[in-house]
Amino acid sequence: MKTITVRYFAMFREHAGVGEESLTLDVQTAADVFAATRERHRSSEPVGHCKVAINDDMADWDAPVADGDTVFLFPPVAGG
Amino acid sequence: MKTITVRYFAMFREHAGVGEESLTLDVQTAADVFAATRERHRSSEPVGHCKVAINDDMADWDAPVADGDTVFLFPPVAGG
Amino acid sequence: MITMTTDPILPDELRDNLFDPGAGAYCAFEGWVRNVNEGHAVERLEYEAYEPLAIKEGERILAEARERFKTLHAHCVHRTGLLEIGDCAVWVGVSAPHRDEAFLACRFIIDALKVRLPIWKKEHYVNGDSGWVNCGRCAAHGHSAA
Amino acid sequence: MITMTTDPILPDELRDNLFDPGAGAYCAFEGWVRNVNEGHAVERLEYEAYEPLAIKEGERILAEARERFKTLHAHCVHRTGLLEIGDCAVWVGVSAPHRDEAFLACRFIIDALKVRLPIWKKEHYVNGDSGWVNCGRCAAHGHSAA
Repeated sequence: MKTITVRYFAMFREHAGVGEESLTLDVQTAADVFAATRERHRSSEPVGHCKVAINDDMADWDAPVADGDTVFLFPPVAGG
Repeated sequence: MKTITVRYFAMFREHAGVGEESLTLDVQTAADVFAATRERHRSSEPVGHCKVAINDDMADWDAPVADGDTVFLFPPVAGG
Repeated sequence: MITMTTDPILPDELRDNLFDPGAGAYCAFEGWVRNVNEGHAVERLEYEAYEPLAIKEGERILAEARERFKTLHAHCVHRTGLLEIGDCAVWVGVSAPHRDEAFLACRFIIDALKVRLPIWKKEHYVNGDSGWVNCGRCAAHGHSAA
Repeated sequence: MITMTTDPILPDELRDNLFDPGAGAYCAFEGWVRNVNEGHAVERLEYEAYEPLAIKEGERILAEARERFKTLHAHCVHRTGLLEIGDCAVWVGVSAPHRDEAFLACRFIIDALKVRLPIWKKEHYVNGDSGWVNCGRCAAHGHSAA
């Protein structure tokens, strides 16, 4: 089990009701964090439509997460 | 013979030494006016690189000119 | 340089920063809040951004544009917070020796910004509904327009 | 609307004229006087225009752009007379519902203006020479750079 700080944005934040929480999760990759928190962010988007960052760097969904990492879950973006 | 007011622009005007002059010419078309005034505007450009207007409307080089017309001779343009 | 701001965007000052004696061309793009989107009458927009990463990724996009199109200067400002109809949401400006590069770089930048920056847009509709743009399948939501 | 002017071009005021509640995109192009052209160090530029026909042909170009790209507003200002390095020689602004049309229309307009308007540009070089741009074969001239 790893302690992961999860940060939610936009729709995900509204669904989770919080912008950030610390969770103890049995996860190996960023995609695992997305799946493990699905009940919180309530997204049915395929991960491919969303983006993820680990510790302030954009990351691939199969990037490994370590104990103490912060994982940023981004719903589909719409800048501009 | 027709009386044609010929107007020169940019390089043509500099060469002719005047912006406008009234000439009595034996001409049928705008291209004839260009050729008949070649010694004045001293251009070796093919007419295809230049433009012409008759009485304030852009015209084709083979457009007919009438007695009393004003013919505008435009060297290659460079707006913008 | 990319900047995020909650203040109104003032294009004239931004433009002057791109002056360069070797620049023969300047191209600018602005995204304005318009009164309708996909058939819904829009009242206002709300932009949310994760700024540290938006800036990091934005700088990367600008550097890619400069290298690819040999521009002289390329800047961008993106607004966040609540915006009204007619407000400028994003400004992109590019100066370059010739117009080809200026147009191509400006277009490249705005296209990349829209899909790569962690920025989200919530539309508030005249009928009282609201919805996150591009998030049609982010699961059911009480006031989603999806 | 196209305007010819000997006064400095002020893009901000011009931009505001293109506002439209249905506009989501604004694209602007400016041609600036740069300090070098085809290897020659330029000191200043002189633009000559035949205004009645430049305006007539310019309005035709703007109308073509509006019809072809479904833009909301498209304006242009071209400067004449003596210009210094960094001066804005031409400004084109377009507002449209989406960015595709805004970019395409703006590009179409500046490309057409450059080849269709009766406007001529004389470059004055740092070495004292001068020459009419695009007029390499307009016959020998004492100070031609051709």
